[in-house]
Amino acid sequence: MYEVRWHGRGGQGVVTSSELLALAALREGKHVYHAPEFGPERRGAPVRAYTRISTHPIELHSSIYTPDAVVVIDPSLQSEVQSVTHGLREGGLLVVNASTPHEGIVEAAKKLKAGLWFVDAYSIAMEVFGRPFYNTPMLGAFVKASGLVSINTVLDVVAERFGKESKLAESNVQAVRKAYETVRRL
Amino acid sequence: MKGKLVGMNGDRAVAFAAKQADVDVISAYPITPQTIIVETLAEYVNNGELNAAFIPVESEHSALSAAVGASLAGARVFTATSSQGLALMWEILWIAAGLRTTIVMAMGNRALSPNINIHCSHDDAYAARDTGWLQFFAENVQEAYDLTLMAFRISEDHRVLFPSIVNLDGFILTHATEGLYVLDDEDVKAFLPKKKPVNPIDPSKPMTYGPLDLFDWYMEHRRLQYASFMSTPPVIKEVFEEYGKLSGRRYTPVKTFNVEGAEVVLMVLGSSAGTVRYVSRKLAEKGKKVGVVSLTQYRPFPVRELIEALSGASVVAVMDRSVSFGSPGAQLFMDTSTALLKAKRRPLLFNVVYGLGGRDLTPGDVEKIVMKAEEVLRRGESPEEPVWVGVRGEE
Amino acid sequence: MGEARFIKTLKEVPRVEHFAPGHRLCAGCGIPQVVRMALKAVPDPKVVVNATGCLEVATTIFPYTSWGVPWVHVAFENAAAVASGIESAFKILEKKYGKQRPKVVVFGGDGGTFDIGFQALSGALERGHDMIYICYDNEAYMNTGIQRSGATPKGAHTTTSPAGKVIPGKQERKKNLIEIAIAHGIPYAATMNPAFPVDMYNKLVKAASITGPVVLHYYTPCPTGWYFDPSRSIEVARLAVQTRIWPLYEYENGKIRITVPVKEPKPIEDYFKLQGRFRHLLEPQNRELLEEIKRDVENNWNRLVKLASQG
Amino acid sequence: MSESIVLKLKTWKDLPIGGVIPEPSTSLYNKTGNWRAMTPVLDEKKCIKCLLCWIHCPEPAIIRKDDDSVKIDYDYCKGCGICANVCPVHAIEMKLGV
Repeated sequence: MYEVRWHGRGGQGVVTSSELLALAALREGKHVYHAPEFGPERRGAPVRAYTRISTHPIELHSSIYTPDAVVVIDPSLQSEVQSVTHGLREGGLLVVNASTPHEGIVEAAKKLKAGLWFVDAYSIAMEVFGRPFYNTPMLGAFVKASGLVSINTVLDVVAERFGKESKLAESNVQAVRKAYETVRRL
Repeated sequence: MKGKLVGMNGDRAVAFAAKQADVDVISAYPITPQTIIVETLAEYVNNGELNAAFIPVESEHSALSAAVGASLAGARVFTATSSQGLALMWEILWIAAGLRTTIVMAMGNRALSPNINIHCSHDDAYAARDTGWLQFFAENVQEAYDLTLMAFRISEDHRVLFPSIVNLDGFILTHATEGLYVLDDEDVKAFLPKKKPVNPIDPSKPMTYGPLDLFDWYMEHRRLQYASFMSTPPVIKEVFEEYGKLSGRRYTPVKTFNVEGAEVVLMVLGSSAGTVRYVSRKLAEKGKKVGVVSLTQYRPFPVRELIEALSGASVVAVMDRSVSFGSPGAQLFMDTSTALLKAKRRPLLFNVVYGLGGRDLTPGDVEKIVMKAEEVLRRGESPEEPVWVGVRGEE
Repeated sequence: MGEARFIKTLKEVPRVEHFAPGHRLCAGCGIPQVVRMALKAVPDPKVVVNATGCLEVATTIFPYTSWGVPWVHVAFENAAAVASGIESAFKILEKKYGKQRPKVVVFGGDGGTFDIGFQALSGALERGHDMIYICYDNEAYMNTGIQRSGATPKGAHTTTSPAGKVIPGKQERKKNLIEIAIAHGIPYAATMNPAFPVDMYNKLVKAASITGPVVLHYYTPCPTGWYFDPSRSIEVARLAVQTRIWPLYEYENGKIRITVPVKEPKPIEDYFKLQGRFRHLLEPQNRELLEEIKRDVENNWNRLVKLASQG
Repeated sequence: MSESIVLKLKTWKDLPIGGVIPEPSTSLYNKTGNWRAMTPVLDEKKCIKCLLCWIHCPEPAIIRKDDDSVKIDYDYCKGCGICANVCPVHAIEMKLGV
């Protein structure tokens, strides 16, 4: 079983990233559980989402406390090192939205022997959407960093999700691909 | 597994089932965490994917009232609610059942106020327990979908004619995406043909619905309703079996896991059943046997099946996602205790209160409950009050 | 059954009865007149929804029913919601399966309409369901034994607004149901009174011809709750109109029309002295309150006349 | 009406489901004429067939005949006296007993 925890802010599509990952894994024959963790938070509040992926049926319905991977969708949340790395398994994976990762994160990753990946999702989003939409680029980055699902499956799922407005589908596909291609391991 | 594998959250899965059931009338008022259900159905209707009347009522009280009217008129009717909405409907719950409507209602289980909370408790489900509605609990998104379809079939069966509630845990299932197999429309159609209403409103056969009963007939009407309600389990079983043949997914009123030879058994409702079973598997790897019993059918309470499931245990921890103030235990505990009075051999029973208002039930919590059960067994005595798990201030 | 026609005399009122005797309403009750009329004026097929109240309890004591048409009671505060469900169901069943669609007629007392059922009524009017909502207003909760409601007129004695030594009856005004209903943008609304049966019949006929929500407000004399002799029900009702306390008017297509003009109103005292609920108002110490009520009645009438003249 | 539910009900097993009264107008079995203290008596010769008593009767216990003359149905008349009161020609008189 592989567990991913997503960190972002309300309105950034954190829940969508997590769900799209789950849907892609589902399509590749895996069992999945995706759940948002939110209360009445509005735009801007820190929110989390969980994705659980397994080759066996998933019965566990609790939150995720010891994730195999953490994805930080909002660059400003990098500095909340304690909160975002909490419970991350040793040798796990950290994927952050940054042109250069925050030193606290770098240090934490070292301590945990975690792979630290970073991508400049801000520039990608501004280029593709003209607005800071990070969720699909960070999904692309995670897919590359984890190798958990194939990029083609993810692109299909993303295209379908935004399919009603084909332009939106196109730009999201582009954003995923760009992030997939430019994400780097520190 | 028959059908198509898709990924949906619990709310959407329920809405999709209602659409496949080709409901005629949806009467509902939004309330978190159920809202996605009615939003999805409104979308289906407005996009022409579902030929139904969507009544956007001004309150839950009216939601159920309109549903009662529509059901009496002969329509297949669906609604959904949660928590405070259920509380506002409460008066009409009794009437919907007594008038023998066949409404199917999804309930995104949520804690009752105060303090106001939008997350999962089973307060709402329990509040409906005496009202004459059939009640089912889904453990995951697949079950939420399956049970919604089966609920229509069961409720509308002429040997039943009672409304149904399909419970799914707020957020944990309503907002959680899982893979599920959905049936082909054609299969659903065959399983669930057009509703054949009994005594529908018909100007050519005028009847009086919901008259006044004084002391001379009220009790006889209740006697009849009781007898009818208590005769529904064989039909439920029959529908479970038929659906099993159709879908490849077998349902039983009581679900058991590892109970054979287990001294310790944990009993639970809803999505927590999966979490408890997960822990039970882990413990089994370490050579410890812990049984898990959960209910798919909550009302009528499956007494006989439950006695059978629990008869081998030495101690049973009955887990309630609720509190009952001043009662000898929370609601599932009281039901279970009473049911076991009819058993030849009774295990030690104690009550666990957990997960209120969405408090997560972690695998660690479950292990604590197992340890507590072992302690009860050692002492040979149950604690007088429920054991609170996962709350600050208790070990 | 075809369209009902407007009438000029009582001879033209259809003989058919869908409301049977043997019910347990009080001797002299003013409710059945509107029920009989509505069931005659609204063409078949039709279905009746009834809120909890005098009419409901007294006409359907199991196994005895006075109703010759389908009749549904669910609870007190939700008649308009139940009717919404029935109407919507028949609409879709007609569309999907060609089932015949009956007209939905709702009866609610003033408690079930002005107060506890107000929200459900407002919702149904806003959603535009095709129904005739008839409020039989006996100006208090008579079913539970004469407690004040939002429809109880100023000055009236009820058991929860007693004519006491310090506070002489209800101090607040009656809600204006018709204007509240009109504010929802409904197509038709009207007041009715049993002493004017031809006017009542024609309003019911018009209501039945209209698609959409209609609100009819029916004056319901109550010998038990108003403390008058049962034989004088119609007399009391007539006086309510003749004193301008209960103006008979209708609202249609944005226009108000007074259907029974009252050129020279009778003294309000004539109306009050017939009824025990108002008799204390004629005592000297309550003169001020009486004058206030008279002013209210006059202002309301003048306002209506002005609205009607605006055409 | 010989098979009316009113006559058939013995135990709870005889009840129709849902608490309905499955046939119309069964209150005809409930003769409210025994509520009556005062009795309206009609002088047919005085009747002008105006139908006011018919329209205002709350039961209804005034039978409208083909020629619009009327008859009082004492099985159901509760003796409220509205008919006597509304009659423009005083053709109906309220009498004690009868």
